[in-house]
Amino acid sequence: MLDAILAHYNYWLIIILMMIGLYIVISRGNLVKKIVGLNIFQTSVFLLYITLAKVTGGTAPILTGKPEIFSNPLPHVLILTAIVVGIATTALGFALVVRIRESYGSIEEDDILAAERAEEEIAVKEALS
Amino acid sequence: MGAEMITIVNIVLLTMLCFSAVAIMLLRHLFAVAALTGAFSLLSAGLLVALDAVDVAFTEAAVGGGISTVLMLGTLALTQRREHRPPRFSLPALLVVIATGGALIYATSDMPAYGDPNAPALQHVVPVYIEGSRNDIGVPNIVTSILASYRGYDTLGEVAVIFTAGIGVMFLLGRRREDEDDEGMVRHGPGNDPESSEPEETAS
Amino acid sequence: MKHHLILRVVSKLLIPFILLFALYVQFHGDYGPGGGFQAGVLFASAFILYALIFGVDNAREVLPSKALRFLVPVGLIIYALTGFAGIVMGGKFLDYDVLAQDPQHGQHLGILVIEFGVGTTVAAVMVTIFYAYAGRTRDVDDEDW
Amino acid sequence: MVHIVGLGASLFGFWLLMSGHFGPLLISLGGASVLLVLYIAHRMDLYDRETFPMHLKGWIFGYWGWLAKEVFKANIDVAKIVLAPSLPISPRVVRVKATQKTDLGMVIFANSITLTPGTVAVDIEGDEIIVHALSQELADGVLNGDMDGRVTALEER
Amino acid sequence: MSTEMALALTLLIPSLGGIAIAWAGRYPNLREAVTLITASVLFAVVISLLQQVADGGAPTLMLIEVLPGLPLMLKVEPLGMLFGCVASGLWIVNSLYSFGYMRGTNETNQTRFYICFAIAIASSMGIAFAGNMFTLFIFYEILTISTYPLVAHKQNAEARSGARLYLGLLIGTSIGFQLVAIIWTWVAAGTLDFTIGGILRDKIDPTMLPILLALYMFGIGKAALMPFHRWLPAAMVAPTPVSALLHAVAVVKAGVFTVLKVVIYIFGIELLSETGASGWLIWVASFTLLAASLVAISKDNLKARLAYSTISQLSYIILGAALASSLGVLGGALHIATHALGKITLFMCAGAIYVATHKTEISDMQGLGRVMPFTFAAFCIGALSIIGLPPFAGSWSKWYLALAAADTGMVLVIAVLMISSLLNVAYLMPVVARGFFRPAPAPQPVGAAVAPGARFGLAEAPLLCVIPPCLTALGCLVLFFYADEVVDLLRPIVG
Amino acid sequence: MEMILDIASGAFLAAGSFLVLVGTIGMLRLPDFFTRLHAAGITDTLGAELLLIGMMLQAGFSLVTVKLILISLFIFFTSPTATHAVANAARTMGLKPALVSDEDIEATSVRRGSAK
Amino acid sequence: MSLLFEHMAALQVAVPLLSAPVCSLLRGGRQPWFLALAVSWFAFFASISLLIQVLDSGDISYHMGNWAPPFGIEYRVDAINAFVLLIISGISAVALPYARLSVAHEVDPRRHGQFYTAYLLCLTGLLGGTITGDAFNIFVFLEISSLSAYVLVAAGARQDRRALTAAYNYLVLGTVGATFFVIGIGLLYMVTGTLNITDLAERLPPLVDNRAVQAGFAFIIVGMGLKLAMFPMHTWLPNAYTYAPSTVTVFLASTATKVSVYVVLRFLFTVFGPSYGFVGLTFEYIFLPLAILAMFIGSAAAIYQTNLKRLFAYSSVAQLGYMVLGIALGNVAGLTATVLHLFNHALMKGALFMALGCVALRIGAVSINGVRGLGREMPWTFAAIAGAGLSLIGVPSTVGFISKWYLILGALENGWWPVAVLIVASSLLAVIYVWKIIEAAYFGAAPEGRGPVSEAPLEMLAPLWLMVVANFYFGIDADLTTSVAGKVAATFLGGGS
Amino acid sequence: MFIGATAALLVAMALTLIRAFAGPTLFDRVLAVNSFGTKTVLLIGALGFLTDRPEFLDIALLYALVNFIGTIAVLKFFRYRNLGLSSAESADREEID
Ligand code: NA
Ligand code: NA
Repeated sequence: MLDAILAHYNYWLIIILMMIGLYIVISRGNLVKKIVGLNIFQTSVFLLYITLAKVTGGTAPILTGKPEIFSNPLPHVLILTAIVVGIATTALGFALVVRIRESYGSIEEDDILAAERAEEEIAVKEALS
Repeated sequence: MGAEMITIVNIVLLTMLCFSAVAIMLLRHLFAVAALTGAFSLLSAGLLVALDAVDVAFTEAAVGGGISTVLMLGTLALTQRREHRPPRFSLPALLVVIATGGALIYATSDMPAYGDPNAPALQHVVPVYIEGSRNDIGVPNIVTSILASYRGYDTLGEVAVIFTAGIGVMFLLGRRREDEDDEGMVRHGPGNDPESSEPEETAS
Repeated sequence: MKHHLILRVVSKLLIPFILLFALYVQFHGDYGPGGGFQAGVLFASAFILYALIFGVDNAREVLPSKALRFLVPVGLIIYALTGFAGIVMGGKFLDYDVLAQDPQHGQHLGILVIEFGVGTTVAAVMVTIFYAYAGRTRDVDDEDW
Repeated sequence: MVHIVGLGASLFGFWLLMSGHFGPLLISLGGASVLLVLYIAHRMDLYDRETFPMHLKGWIFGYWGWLAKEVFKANIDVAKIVLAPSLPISPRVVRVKATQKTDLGMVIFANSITLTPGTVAVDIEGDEIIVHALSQELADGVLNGDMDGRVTALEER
Repeated sequence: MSTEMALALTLLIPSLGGIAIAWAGRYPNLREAVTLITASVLFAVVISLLQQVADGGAPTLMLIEVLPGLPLMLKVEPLGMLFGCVASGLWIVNSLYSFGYMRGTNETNQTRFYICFAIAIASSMGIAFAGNMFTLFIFYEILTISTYPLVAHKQNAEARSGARLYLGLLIGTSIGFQLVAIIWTWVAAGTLDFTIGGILRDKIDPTMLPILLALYMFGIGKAALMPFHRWLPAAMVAPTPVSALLHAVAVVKAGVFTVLKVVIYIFGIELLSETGASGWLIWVASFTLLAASLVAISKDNLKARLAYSTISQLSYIILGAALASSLGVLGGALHIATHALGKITLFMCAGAIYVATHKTEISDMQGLGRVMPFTFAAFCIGALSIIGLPPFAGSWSKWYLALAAADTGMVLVIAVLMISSLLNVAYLMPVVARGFFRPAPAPQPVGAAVAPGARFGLAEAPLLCVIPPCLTALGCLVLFFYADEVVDLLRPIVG
Repeated sequence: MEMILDIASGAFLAAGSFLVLVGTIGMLRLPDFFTRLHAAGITDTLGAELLLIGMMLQAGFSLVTVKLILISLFIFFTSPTATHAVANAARTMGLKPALVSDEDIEATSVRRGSAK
Repeated sequence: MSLLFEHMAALQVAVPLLSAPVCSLLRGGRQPWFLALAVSWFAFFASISLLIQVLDSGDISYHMGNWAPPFGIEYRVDAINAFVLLIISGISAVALPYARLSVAHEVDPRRHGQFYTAYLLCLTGLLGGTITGDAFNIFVFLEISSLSAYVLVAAGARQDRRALTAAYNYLVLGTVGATFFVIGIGLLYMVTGTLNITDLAERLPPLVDNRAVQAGFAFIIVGMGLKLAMFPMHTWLPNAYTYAPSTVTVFLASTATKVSVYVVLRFLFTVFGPSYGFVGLTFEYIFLPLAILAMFIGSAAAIYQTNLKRLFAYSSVAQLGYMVLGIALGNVAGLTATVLHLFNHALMKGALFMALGCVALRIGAVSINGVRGLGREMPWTFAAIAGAGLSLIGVPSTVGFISKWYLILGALENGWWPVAVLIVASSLLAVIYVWKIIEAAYFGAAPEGRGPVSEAPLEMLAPLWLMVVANFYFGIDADLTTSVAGKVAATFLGGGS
Repeated sequence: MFIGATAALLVAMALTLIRAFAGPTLFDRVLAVNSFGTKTVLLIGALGFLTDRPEFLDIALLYALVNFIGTIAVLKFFRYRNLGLSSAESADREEID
């Protein structure tokens, strides 16, 4: 039992972190918060990858000339790419938030939805008339 | 001894990460959230160092702690600094999250143990990378060998992604060429009030 | 006038070293952590620091938007052309082995060039994004501030 | 010009120290990098006395030694305060006259104040530095003009 | 002209005609000349094929293989020939009538009307000559879609909702049931070719046959089997020539024609009679037959009454198929032609009455026969033919059906046929009776100023509205004497 | 020699660790933002530098030591600058120091107009 | 020349990839458009030559950087992804001639360079995600396409600000989807040590009972489900399609979700395989009900829409349901239907959204009210809507029919009668929403205040009609498409990799 | 020896984080996060020695840099509006908290 815990505690903590991030994405109505949640979610996925790359007693995968055990470098490479994708997404997301704020005067989902519903109702009324 | 300490470092840092995440969720002052997000990134980068992922740590610190914090601050400066609605409980969100977490926890039972030197992922492709980095490519940093050569095509895609973001942000927020060329006199930025010049900007 | 004196002076001292540190990271990715991407971000952050302290308009004079519009795609073009060079010189796409007299030199050259491309685009994109944010007129009312 | 050369030299030194690789490729890349940085620094208009403070001569090391001692003492003082169960603080805000002629000198003075625990330079107004201090004794350490005089002496070669 | 060429022309002529009509749209006379020429040429081509079929030939044209083993192909067989002749022949008559009617009522969008009409005829030809069920289905759908604008012609709310129901029921049943049946057949038999004796023998569990048959029967919405008959009365909002097209020329005929094709060539009469899979259909058809007649009696609107009459008459044909005997099938097939002639006569008369007097309700038509004698005479002949009295064509088809019922020992069916004939009398003859024998209420309605025969004290509709029904009434008479030839032509389909 | 270096390094590390902890405790214990600034200063100046010196002693004359020196220099320059920036921002935005006598507040009240 | 064909697999993606930064350097005017057009045509040519090559001489494997798989990234072209490449590049090749006027009308002229750059990036990403044989590379390229798609959708903000919120929601859900996909890939990597799809397929069979594999499967499917707008993860789609510029809607609706469907197919059948217990269970207990719900709820929602773009967007949700249903059937006919429908649905929606773009060019927003009586004023445009609408319904002689034919065949093959009935029943819902438009356009009275409207320009009508004709041509002569799709389906089911 | 330093740093980081969570003003948080960053730099240094790979100090240097720029950025962006307005003192108060 203790072995199982020691073997996987990292994963579990990361999963909790992941769940917090995802919860923020889904439950928060503030558009900035949502993106922050997305970042937390993604970061925890990065950590999951890196955790699985870790080798006990291993070192960073940089050759030193000495024979050494290295942690798995491939997940590092993948996550480097994923981080870049993440920052690209974040940049675009924030840019959209800025534009939304300019158009709607708010970055709260409730306000925006209310504004859109009002517009929609007008359109439907026009369609029915 | 060192290994056990690393384990403790892992646990402590991960716990701190979780608390930071909760704090980010609960805080409504968005600038405070930005500051904590920066701390969150630095923390995770510290964890990455502890996990031997130095290149990733380097990147996460530069990106998470630096660029994305600055971006978020820029966004807040252009939008608002407070979350208007108090945090409220969302059952659907909780269900989705529990399902996701449940699936992952289900998966962990068959995952290789943390730090297992016999994990399948270490046996298959990686040894070739390590040898290749030494002999074929001659670059000590194995991550660089893989990133730039073995999986250089992924990295090309990654640059395209960054390029996309650049084009996208320019598309969405960039000033129009005309504005720049013809109305170069217009001062931009918040606090664009002719009455009050900003000392920071007129310094030097 | 002396309002930001400390920040100004300290930044002036730091910025050249940050820039050089970025270039160091750019060219030492083979030996330690770092590489084009990280270097690009660092390079950009030096400009961001400059813009934070001295204002975006001054930063734009140092690194004009026109130059950025050129630099943003150029890095990616360098990278992609390296790929095509592999084809033209008789290998596969992104094959560095054929770029120099022997495969290992080819690999070194290839990695150096593509990392340079990465760094260029990343730095340019980061600064571009920062300019876009910091330089944007706020056309909404100030109520929320 | 002297600033450019000086900055260039220190940048190149920085490169060599950081690099630890002295092959022709990396050395020439280092050279090119330094040139690029110098060009950007030129565009940023960074070449002045502040960027490469070579007018401060050798005195600076002497000052650093003195400052290290002050910092050490102040650290002990503040640590005592923090650890004392009664938390004996009496915070105050004081204005300190700065006699330096150059911006750099004033910045060195202000940062020295801040570096010394117990006092923080909060603002600079004219030739006065506004300092928040944790107690009157710590404030006195700044108000007595010792530090100010030493920094000013740095300027006057 | 090669056979294949002729076959291709049956599709091409009306299609090209449609394009020519569109091109000539601005010049009504030219447009109508094009329509008439197209119709005539088409009829000539169809007749040219008739001879070959009568000689036992089966002209075939492979268009394209859509999916492996599933070609679009045309193949002429006697039943299709009969339908082809009816549709193309009546198009000529109906066109003439349309010229009169459409001008007489100053309808808008006449060009669209003629184009859609031409496409509808083209698809009817496709249905008639389809070589497999798949090809038939495609043209069946094109027919539905091309007639939709005709039904919605008036573009008012009533027309739109009627057309909606029309389209909804026809497309709905065809996709919802018929297509499923077709795919099922394909899965079971591996082919959809029309083959004498059917393609399903030993291919499908006999207990499933009734279900498949039901999918087909209800899926062929154009046959208006209850409860999927509502589209037909709903489509009555359309101008009368359209009603004629729907009821006589193309649409419902395409429906019952498809029913016969399915029974004969997909299931095979023998398979049905051996397994009794069509037993239930006899009763549904019988019910539809009687119920529709009863509803017809209750309708005062002449076109509505005729519409329910059609529903009822279609069930004769379905009944013929359901009996699963040669005689029944022959009777049903023959009824396609006889009912077509009779019903088009009735509709054209109804339209003529409307053009001349703007009357639609039977109760308003008292004494009209005296001022519109030709119209009412034609109506009378059509009615008698539908009722099944000699010497009019309708009597033959009913005769064959009765024989078939007797053959298969369905006494009850004979009774149904008798009762229904009585009901036919009950809903059709009062119209004639009112027109001729009831005095007209004063003041006398005044017909169109230019109405021909006005100087004889008549108030007939324009000539082009009167002559066509007279021609088809004559046809009812003529066909009575040539029914044997038609039956001979059809004989091969029952083996 | 080795052992002397080790002992010295250990002493520096221990002292640094102690000061870092003290600074942190101060950040928690002290009553307001301005007083906490001083506690943070303990960590950032002597605490950090002592720890870095401890590490330098372990590393000996090597690239590592060079980089440690660079880090300590960097902290030496940026830490007071950052502290000043935070303090200055707080003051400019009108945050009042606690427990400071009235005339002190008077003397240092924000003079927005003149600051520009 | 032989060099060209030898490297065609790489060039298929590398040329558009290189052209994107080049496009951003162009000066504006017509140049960016022209470059995008030329590149699209090249990509189309490349995809045709790849398909021919694959059909003639078997799968192509191209090793990026000359590193042998599984160490380097491999491009692996087989019949299915060659087919999908053809769809993407073909649609792009037709959409771009159409794009010029439409984009000029809907997008700020000063942003055309950036617009076409984003378009090229989107094209690159879709092509790259399709052609690659590396699981992680799929993620990278799909993110290129997704990020550029967010930008392209947001480009509609000039017409309607809701484009911004649509793009934002698309971004959030798309990123969650991508992250799920990455989690899934990570779990598979963890237990197999490889990212190469072929290699994964070989190493997975002994690990069927491994829970990490099962969870990885679930994450990949859910992640891609989000990207392909699988019901109930479709919420981003309607608004994104509605408020994007017309050309973007044409392109995205015809290609983007298709690539995600392809990826799902690839994982279901090449990497995993229906013989794995958990895959089979997914078919029957997850895909089947979700597909049916999608078919009905999507269509039902479409019926109630007044905005025509959103109407067809909801219809896309339903149509994606058909594709998922084909997978759920799990037999050759069903899978053939799915693969066919990738192509067929691209043709239908391409044509429909192009037609709506023509309408938008003339009257602005496209509402059911706005198009009343337009049938006579824009006869060609509305004839195209009618034709493509028939295809959407699934009327015989259109491509829509062919897809449904195979779907029903597949359902019957399994003996799933009710499913066959439901398929046709849902087509009937399509009749309703398509006819709503036809009726309004042809039999409705023009709204007051609308002046005379002229027909769309030939430059836009010609591509539109090319698509409409294709709807009928491939509906009547379905031999080519069905043989490719059938081959693909048989390969998938005939023993996995 | 480095274990002790690491442990002390971890404790200090956790305590600093508490201040960052607790605030109460934004400046308290920024100060805490900045101090937290310095401690992270030290932790990375210590970890390098702990794992016998001390050559990763580049990362520590980068951290110090990012930490500095981040702090400046928060303050700079936060101050934007207040430079223009002087009347709303009470509003400031609320914002700062
Ligand atoms: Na690297
Ligand atoms: Na201090």
